[in-house]
This record gives sequence, structure tokens and C-alpha cells, in this order.
Amino acid sequence: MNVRVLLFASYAEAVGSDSLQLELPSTARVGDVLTEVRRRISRDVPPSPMMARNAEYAELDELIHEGDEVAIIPPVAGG
Amino acid sequence: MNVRVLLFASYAEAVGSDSLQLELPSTARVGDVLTEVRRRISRDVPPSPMMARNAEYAELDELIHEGDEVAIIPPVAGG
Amino acid sequence: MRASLVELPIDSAALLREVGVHESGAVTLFVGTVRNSNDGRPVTGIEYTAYAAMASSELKKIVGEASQQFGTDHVVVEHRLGYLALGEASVAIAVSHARRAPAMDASRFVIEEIKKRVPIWKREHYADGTREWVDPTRKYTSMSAGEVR
Amino acid sequence: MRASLVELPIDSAALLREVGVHESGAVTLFVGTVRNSNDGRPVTGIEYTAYAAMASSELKKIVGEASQQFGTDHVVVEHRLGYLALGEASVAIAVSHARRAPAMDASRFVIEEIKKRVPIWKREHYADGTREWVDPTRKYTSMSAGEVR
Repeated sequence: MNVRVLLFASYAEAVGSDSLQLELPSTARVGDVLTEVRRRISRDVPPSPMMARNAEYAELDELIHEGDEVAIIPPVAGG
Repeated sequence: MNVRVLLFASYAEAVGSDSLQLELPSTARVGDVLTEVRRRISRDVPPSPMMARNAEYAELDELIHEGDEVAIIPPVAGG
Repeated sequence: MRASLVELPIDSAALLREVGVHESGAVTLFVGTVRNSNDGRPVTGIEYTAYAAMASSELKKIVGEASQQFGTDHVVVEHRLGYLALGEASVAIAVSHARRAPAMDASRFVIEEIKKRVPIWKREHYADGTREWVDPTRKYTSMSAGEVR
Repeated sequence: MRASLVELPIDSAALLREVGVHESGAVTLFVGTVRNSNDGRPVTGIEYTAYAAMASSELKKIVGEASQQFGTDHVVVEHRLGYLALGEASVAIAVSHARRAPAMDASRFVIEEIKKRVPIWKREHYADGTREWVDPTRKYTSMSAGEVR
């Protein structure tokens, strides 16, 4: 299935893009997005950032569905 | 000696005035002002309010000097 | 640092500007306002009176203590006197600090100290036409108007 | 209750008016501003960026939690995005409550939660022309500009 991956701030800079399309097996979980981005795209994305699925924080073992938007969240610095 | 006594809020209302002149012995202390006001003027002034001498909080055993301004301070309610 | 008793309405935005310096990362404002009820009784306004010389000096001491204790010179307080209508500000405290925690702590320190020791008194005016001096040392302030507590 | 991401300057006075209701006795405002230095390095401005959909929804959740936890519907938050110059407000939180302690606690809760979980990032611009993404999980942010953390 096709999953849209969002990157922000320093991660977007490291990868050179703020969004990617990843082709993943239909059994993929949130953690697989991270693994694939690090394997295929850039090791500059650290191994255990916060992750989000469809604009909500998500655990690494959450299942992904076709059309989901998965985000890799750098350490937040709002306020 | 002559001491000016200030009263405020509910105490001024109870006494019917916001200032008094009291004639006190030269050895008088802050606590004596309270005793005299309650004895001579009004029992509506309670027996142990906060007191001030020359616009500073004062202990009851502080000596008073000629010309001092002694205030009987109702429970404060600022803010 | 500034601490003032004022007769005219408090301009909170002006206080914010007064402390809002470029070194700061955090600005806090606390405003005490006239509430429309107290102990369940409808309030129409509050009259504030003070032992002005002493209130002014206590306010200045509190601001000095806050400045020293929390590490910022940017502490400004105004307390209003006179008759205030519903919603009007009786007190405003503005603080700025490089860090947010001490900015918030300083603000809280100042209002708590004001409540404890600044010789200011308030008389609430009620919807039924009565009025009463507020005594925070009594739990219930539902005595009849004018009664001495 | 309101929580918004904004592009234009934050009008703190408008936020105060928005929460300043007659039932209230206490109004608090917290403003985070762009500071002129960080870790000793002169800062000239800060660029804020967000995962907007998620940041907006997290902000709304935080405001809802504060409202429930501290017992007031009058909680308003604005967080600004884009490039901010020195002294400009990046975030403002206004709360009103019948009592001062929960008004202050709610304000602190909101800013602490924002710092923990709202997906907003900032890049500091320094006087020497360099710029860097701020990573609060690292103690020292004095890496060279553009370096990934």
C-alpha cells in the first residue's frame, strides 16, 4: 500500500524533503515507516523519534491503513 | 504625649471616625493604643488586630514616640 | 520595578509593554477583577480603600522581594482604589523573565503577599442595595450590611 | 475556549478581553516572547514551523483538558507561526476563573503541555548569520548551523 510520510524541521532538512510516498506491505505498522525511511532514505533520521498517524501521536506497533499519513516528529520546541 | 491614631474600613465605621488624637504616657507602647481605643472609644475594635507604627507593621511592645502615627489595621482584603 | 496605587482604570496592556523587554522569554500578567458574585450573593461593584502611605510602601517591598527572590527587575504592580464596577481590574501584576517558571512564580508570590499584608480593604456592594466590608479571615461574609466584624 | 495557530502578530489585549468575563475574579496571561539570546548566543529572530493539522488538534486537546481539570471554560491560546523578530510573542495563553489559584495553575498547565507535545519547531537565527533548529532534548544547542540533531 501507499503511505504518505511527513517530515519536519531538522528531519525534513536532513532528508531534503518534507514529504515522501512509501510503498509498504499491507501489514505494515507505524514503526516500519521509520525503519524504511532510515534504511532507504537517510540515517540522519534518528532511530526513536515520536511518530504520528493521521495527526495523532501513535505507538510503533499501530497498524497502518492505505491512505494514512504518517509523520516523524522531531523533538518539539513550541511555546 | 500626643499620638495620632488611624482607623480604617470597618474599624473606622465602628468608631465613627478615621482618626483620633490620644493622650498617652511617654512610656506608651503600640499595644497601649489598642487598649485605650477599646477602653475609651469602642469595644467594636477587636482585641488583637494587626497594628502599624509610622506606616510599618509593628509589634505590640514597640515603644511609641511623640508625633508617631499608630494605625489599627483591619484584616486586609486587597487584590 | 514599579508599584503604584492608582485611581484610574488599570491599563493591563501598558503594564505588559512596561515589562516586555527584549532579554525576556516569558511575560506573565495577573489581573484581579470584580466578580459578579461572592458567597452566592450578587455583587454590583466593589469599593477599595487603603492606608495609602503604608499600602504603597508594602507594595514596593513586595515587588523588591519578588525581584530579588526570582531574579528579574521587571516586576510592575498597580492596585486600584475607589469604586470599581463589575469586570474592572482591581490589581494587575506584570512580570517578565528569561524563563517562564520564575516569571509565573514571581507573579503568584506578588498576589499572595498583597493578599496577606498590603493594607487595602474592600466593601462589596450587593444587588439588594446593601454593602459590606470583606473580611477574608472570616469564612462566611454573609453578615448584615454595616455590621462590624 | 479557543486554540489557534496564527500567522499575524498576537494581540494579547484581545485575548484578555476574550476571557475577561464578569463571573471571573482572576485573569492570567502568559506570553512567550522571542529572547535576544540563547545559551549565550545573540539571537536576531526565530522561525516557527508546525505540523499544522496536528498542532492545532493538540492545542485544542490541551485547552479542553485545562478547562476540565481546572474548572473554567475561559481558556484561550494562540501560537504564532512564521518568522518572529525580537520581543514578538510566539505564544499567548489567557485564562479567567472565579479564583486565582486555578487560573494560574491552568495557565502553567497549558504552556507545559505545549512544550511537551504540540508539534511546533523553531529555528533560531543568530547575529552571525547562522541558524539552527532548537532541540530542547539536548542540553546544549551550540552545534553548527544546519547540522542535524
